[in-house]
Amino acid sequence: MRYSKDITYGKVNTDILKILEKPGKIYYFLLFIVLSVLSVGVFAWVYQIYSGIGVAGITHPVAWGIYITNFVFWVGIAHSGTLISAILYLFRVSWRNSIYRSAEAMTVFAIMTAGLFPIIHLGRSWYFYYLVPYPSQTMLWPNFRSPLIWDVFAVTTYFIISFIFLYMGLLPDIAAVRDKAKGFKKKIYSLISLGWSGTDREWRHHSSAYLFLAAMATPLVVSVHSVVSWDFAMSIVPGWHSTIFAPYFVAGAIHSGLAMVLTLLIPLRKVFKLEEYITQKHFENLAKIIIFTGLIVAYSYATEFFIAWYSNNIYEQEIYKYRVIGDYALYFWIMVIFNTIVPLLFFFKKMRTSTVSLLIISILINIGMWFERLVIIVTSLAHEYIPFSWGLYRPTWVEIAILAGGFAFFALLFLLFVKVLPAVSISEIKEQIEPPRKGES
Amino acid sequence: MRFSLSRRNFLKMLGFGSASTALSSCSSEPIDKIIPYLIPPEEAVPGIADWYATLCRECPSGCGLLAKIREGRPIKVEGNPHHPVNRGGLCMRGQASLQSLFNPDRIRTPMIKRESGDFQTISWKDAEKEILDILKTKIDQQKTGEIAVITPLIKGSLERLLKKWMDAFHIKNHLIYEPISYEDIKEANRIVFSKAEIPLYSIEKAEMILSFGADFLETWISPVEYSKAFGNMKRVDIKRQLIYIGQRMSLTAANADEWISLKPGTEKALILGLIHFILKEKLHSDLPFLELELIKGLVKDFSLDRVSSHTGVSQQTIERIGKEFSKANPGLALGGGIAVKGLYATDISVAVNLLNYICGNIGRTVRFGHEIGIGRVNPYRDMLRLIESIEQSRLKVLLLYNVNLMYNLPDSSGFQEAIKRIPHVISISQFMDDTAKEANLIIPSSMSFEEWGDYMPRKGVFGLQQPVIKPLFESRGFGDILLSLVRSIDEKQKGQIPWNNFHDYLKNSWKGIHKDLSPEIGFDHFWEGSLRRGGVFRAETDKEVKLSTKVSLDSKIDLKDKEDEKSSTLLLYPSIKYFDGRGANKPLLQEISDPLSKIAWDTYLEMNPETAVALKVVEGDFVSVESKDGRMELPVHIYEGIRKDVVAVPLGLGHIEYGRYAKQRGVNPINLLSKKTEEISGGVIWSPIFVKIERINKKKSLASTQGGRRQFGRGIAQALFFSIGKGILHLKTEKDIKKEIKEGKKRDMYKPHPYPEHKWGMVIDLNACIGCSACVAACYMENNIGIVGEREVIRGREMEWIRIEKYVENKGNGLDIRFVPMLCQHCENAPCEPVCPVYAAYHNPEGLNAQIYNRCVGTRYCSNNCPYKVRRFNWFSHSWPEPLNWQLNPDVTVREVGVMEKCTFCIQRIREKKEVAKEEGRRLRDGEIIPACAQTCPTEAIVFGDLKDPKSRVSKLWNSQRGYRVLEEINTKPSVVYLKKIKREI
Amino acid sequence: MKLFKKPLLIFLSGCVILFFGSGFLKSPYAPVQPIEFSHKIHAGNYELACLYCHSYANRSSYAGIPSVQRCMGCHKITAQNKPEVKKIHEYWNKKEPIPWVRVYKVPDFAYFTHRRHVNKGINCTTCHGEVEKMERIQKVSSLKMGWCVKCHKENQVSRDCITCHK
Amino acid sequence: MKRRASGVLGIFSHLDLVVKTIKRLKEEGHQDLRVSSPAPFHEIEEVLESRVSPVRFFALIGGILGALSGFALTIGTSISWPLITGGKPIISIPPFLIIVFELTILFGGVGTLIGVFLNARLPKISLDTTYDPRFSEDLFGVFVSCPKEKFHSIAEILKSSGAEEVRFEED
Repeated sequence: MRYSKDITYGKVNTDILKILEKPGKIYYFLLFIVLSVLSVGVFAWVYQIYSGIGVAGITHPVAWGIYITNFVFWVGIAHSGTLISAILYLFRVSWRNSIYRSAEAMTVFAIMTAGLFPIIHLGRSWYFYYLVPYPSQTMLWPNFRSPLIWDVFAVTTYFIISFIFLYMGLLPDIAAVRDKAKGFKKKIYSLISLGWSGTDREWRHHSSAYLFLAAMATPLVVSVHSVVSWDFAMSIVPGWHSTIFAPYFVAGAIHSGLAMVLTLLIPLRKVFKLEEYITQKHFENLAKIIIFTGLIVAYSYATEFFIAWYSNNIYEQEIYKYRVIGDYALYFWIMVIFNTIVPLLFFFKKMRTSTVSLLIISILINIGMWFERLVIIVTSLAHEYIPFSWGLYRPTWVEIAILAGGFAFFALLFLLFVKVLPAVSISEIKEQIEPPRKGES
Repeated sequence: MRFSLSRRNFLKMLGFGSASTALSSCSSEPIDKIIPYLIPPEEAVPGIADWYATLCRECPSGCGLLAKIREGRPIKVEGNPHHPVNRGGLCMRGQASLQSLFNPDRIRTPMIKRESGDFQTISWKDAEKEILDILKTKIDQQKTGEIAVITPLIKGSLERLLKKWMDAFHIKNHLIYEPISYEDIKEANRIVFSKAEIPLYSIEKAEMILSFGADFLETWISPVEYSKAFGNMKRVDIKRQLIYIGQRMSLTAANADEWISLKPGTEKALILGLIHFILKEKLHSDLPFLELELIKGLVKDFSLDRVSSHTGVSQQTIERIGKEFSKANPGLALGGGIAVKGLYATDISVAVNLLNYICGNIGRTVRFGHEIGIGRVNPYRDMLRLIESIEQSRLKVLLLYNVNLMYNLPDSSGFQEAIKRIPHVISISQFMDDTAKEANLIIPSSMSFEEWGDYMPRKGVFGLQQPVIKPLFESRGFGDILLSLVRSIDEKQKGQIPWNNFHDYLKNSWKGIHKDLSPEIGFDHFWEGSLRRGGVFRAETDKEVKLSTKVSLDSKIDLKDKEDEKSSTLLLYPSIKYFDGRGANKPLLQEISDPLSKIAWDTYLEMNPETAVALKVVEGDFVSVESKDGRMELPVHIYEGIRKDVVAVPLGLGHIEYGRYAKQRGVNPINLLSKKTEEISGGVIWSPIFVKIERINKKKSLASTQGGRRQFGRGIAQALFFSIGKGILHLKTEKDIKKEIKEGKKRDMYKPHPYPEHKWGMVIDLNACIGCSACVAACYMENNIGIVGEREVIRGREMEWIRIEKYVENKGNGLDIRFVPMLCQHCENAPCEPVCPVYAAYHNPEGLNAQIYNRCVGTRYCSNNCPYKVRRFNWFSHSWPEPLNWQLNPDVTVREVGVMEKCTFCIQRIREKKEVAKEEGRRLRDGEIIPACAQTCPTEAIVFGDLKDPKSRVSKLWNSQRGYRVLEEINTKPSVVYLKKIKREI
Repeated sequence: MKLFKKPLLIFLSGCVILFFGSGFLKSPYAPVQPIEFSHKIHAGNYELACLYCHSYANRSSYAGIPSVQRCMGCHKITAQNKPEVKKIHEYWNKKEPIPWVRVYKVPDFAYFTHRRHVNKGINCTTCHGEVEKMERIQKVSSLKMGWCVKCHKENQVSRDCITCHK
Repeated sequence: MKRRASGVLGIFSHLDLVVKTIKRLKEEGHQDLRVSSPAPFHEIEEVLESRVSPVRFFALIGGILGALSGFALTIGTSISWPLITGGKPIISIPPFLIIVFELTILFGGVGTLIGVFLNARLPKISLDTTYDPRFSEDLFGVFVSCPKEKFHSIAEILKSSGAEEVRFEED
């Protein structure tokens, strides 16, 4: 898509580098809130490790709860980042360029947050390294048949690749920052810019590498959430053991991710006055994709119920009955309404174009998607095969605190990011605007 | 710190104390001390278990025990297979008995009460002096009549010694007190057969049992013995039936083929109605004309229609039962359960006797001449007399030995006030219980595991109780206390009682037994033999009895007292967990949930759903229960197995004192009882108690271990039905079995793994399983399973590796309650294994589903993926307050927080036996390895063995016609096969 | 850039040295015992068989520490005047056991039986080193899982986890 | 270790001029050019006639290595201590393929990164003296490395084709 004519190369630099200037009061205020919430979360975790995982509400038979919910949720968030930065890049979707940077950053931070939760969740977190394949004195290795080990590999790979991808894109921009910066800052930036000097050779290899990374990230992103979904699908728990889980989770992930992108971009754009670069058009496009993913998610829900009914498997049927009218019915209805009904509002142009409605709806979708994971995990475990050991799960303050802490951690990373690195790609916007020409010849 | 001192002495003698059971997963060098033997005891090899025969004294039935000793500590008790009472089986309470030995709340030293009311530790010398002073003064004043001794049922040498001792001090009053006694049966036998004793019931022999409120699988007279018999009875012929008549479906009733609920207080009418019917139809065995007329006379106005309308039992039912029972050859009618210990207790027992008599069961299933010990107990009436004499201050000194009168006597009896009036209350007790608290002087008495003794549960059964550990604290055996007291009074007594300690006395008195049992062999030989065997046991011959001509009973149709109609009837019953309350201080018994209510750690009021609706209460709501004599508030438990007009409360909780686990927990329903005794036998009137129930504004969540109450057609607890004509329905044929096996093979995606040496498997016969939960207790004791307490049980975090699942069905005979022992199924295609990221769960070459605790990181994925939900997670590290931790099994590690654990088929036992076999260079024998659960099972419902050995018992049962595997359809291929229960179809 | 190249190098190499060095620097664990008992004298010079004192090794999972009585068996007469032997007499007279300090400890979650190993003919020295040369007993093998497994692997004996894990 | 090179740097502010200049320089036979720009431009690549970047091969090799090591890791470890889980075979390929896939991507990505670094001579400890901060903003730079003698002739070309600035670099 084209930007307004009066944007020149110089203007791009000045506008975007303005973001990195000394932050204002609001920023510090936000930072303070985030840090305090985070510290509560950290305290909760320390307390949990000190007195035993039992201080969390998870119990027999519901041995997985909010922690795993968060893990799945955050991995999901990560996905749309890659979608925008990599997949749309491959499709040469021009409007991606101005928003992909923050989306990709979101990906990296989301993975970092997600990565915490499996460890928090462990009964003996201090032995988490047992899951890492390394030649130990015991001569024993992890069990590669376990979906949890697949997770370890998938998530680490995803993190590393996303990070490389983000960094690749950043290189020229860091150089740009370096060239403006002074003193100590200059030292740091020149260090991390790796001496980028925009020569033809650098550009040539850079853009080809960028293309390949995008090409690799695309199947990766699909695989990662498939693997996450297999944590459930590979088990025999009724309500988990389902073939549609992989596509269903991937769709859900992108659904929530796009919503999160909106939730982040709208304030970003407002605060840093990036209206010229991040335009209504961007948001509208995102909204349109959300409608689509929302419909896929709705379809998956329907399919699940259909299969449960059609399979005539009493265990499956019990689970789905339980979801709709059981102890967790409220969560279920939140999930259905927020994820499938609410996004349909985007069919109305007004809803797509007004930032307020965009923001509200995107937040609702995030909530809905979080509950989706909770419902899937908890309801299935609560009503498994043996009726005698059916049970309930009630979260405790520890879990809530750590949940909040997770969000704080993510927010903190993002806040720091926008002030340290260009949250909008400079060089790639330049690719989109007319380069300066004399025009004679 | 006296305690630590005594512990060190103990270690000094028994060494290797520091075989610490704390899980130390740290690799750094632990600085700990090894304490070697000072003088190594003979034959004791550290690391190798020794077994000593002794006795269980948790209830009056007197089962034989084998105590497993490791490094000088008893770490497990098992039933003594030689002992005729329990024949190797053991109940929940027996399994937990070590927790009374190692109970942290035992009285550790003699104590005296100060003016301020709190106790002060004193030395044994002073304590004895105190007692002697009191006794001597009484002797000098010629007022020994003011002294009374109250003991629980003690038989054999101790009893004889006590007699001698009392003579020495000129003491006359000795009361034997047991809260749950059977004077009505005794009395009835006097009336009917002029033989005042409690007979021996041969349940094995019975083809049909009619139980009138006799819970012989739980607490009635000798539960383990009768459970064993019941199991055998079922095994002999699957179609033998038990019919239970009562207002509440007790555990026994739940195991009956039919539960007949009748109006409260109408049992007598029903029995007499049955007799009437049988006589009318001439179904009775041939009787002399006179006797016939006599009995006819007694039952003349109990015609079918009247009885039926009066009891609320349909005529057909009565007829059917009458016909079948008289046909049964022999049958057996049981009475005298607490449920029928009411105003007419004796009459009911008389009626039961008559019923047995006319059907010719006397001398066949009801056998006299065995003098069951419990018959010796003084009735409640005597206690009331005692209290009276206290009130009239004719009694100044009360010497109590291990009786908790404050708890077991109702407030209405007035004892609680009376005891305060007595100047001298000397309590020789093991625990600081409600009664000891009231004493002026407390003498710590040893546990049965620490003292010599013997016990005769019945004639011909001389159980020998040898100590298996030195007294942990400054306690002494009752016998020793008596002896040392006697020794220190004047010379001439010494001549009569020359023994220095009870051991000598015991040995001496056994010389007598030796003389009349087997004089041919030398005494030492006899003595050692008895020690090894756990006693000497001789089959006593029955005594003939004949109907007394003076048989009589109040033969009007008794209508229940004119109580106002809206009051409902309260039924008390001794809990299978706490018995009469003495179990309450053992954390294990608190933790295991009741087989029927599935509730742990609390008292509750059982109420029929419809009654609950009428009262607008739901599970956990509190109600106030008010009788003429007392009032209490307790939560409601909804139970289908109880009549609309009846509510029930289990005994056992509501102690004021009695240690950290029992103190201030639940309520004590005994205080609702009245002072009135039953006229004829003088027993307690347990029921019916008329109470008003009101909903009060308070609720709690009960510590229930149960989720869903029904199976929802999932075939977890399966049953077959038989009808008298057709035999068993839908029994598998050999062809079906073959077909099953073939299809089973087809279902697999990969080819099965080979099992080179062994393939361990288990078969559980649901027809034998009575849900008594002894296996659960045994498992806890064997495997160091943590006790989590009420709060955590409410959150569903109990750690039981094997649980008794209870399901309610409404098929066939109305209410149908089924039990399934659910433990790790050791699946061949175990879903828990592949999901473990670190190989903590894997399949071993012998078919065990192994769990490596210190490899586990606690992802809990395996638990999610276990369809049987038998994996248990350590949400916290558990603690065993000293000295409870001395019981921990050194062959099983104590699991840390954050670790998954589960049934291992008692791998430590397998390992041990395999090692022995290797050392002896032979193959394992079938039945050599027995897991704790199978070993203790009173009905021998659990069979464990090697499926690779075609001759093993388990292989033979494996493809039974009744066999099925839980959740077969998900093809986990469990190594546990259940045999379907068989119920009478009506 | 140049400036902090050398320090970095030094730092890194330092780490490396510490990391590997620590392995060699670590001396075997040999705690001071309440009595300076010398295996060298007993097992070395007098060539007492291990089983003479550690008498349970072929019968039980524990090898067993000799009782004070066992010590006195000889030392009532022999070498009474030696200071260390005197200590034994003290303990004996006080009727107190000798609080030896543990050197070899298998963690509680692992099951190890001397009986099988000894009766299979594995030399004590295989795991406990040349005790007869030690003045003060010292720990020569780590007793770590890898150490066990190595031997089990070489001798093709069971590597089934629950053979040793309890 | 500055990479000193002698030559002439022309700074431009218009893309088309840069392209024209490069064409001309090439005609004049100056092959050794280095063009700096704020963003990648196909026009420049075309006129420079630079060959396709070899980074793709790094990606490929990385990927292959990843796959191989994936198989090695999963199968190797399973065999080294064979433990049965859930009745599945010791070498159960389907789950292993997931590990293989992830490692393929991982190594491929890392390979790509290495590829860029090696080919684009990154990271540079310090920038060339010919680098101008404005290159990252809106200016273009054409550096012709040549011996001192040719300085003036090239400067001429550059100036005439619209360079706003011309600098000489001597070593």
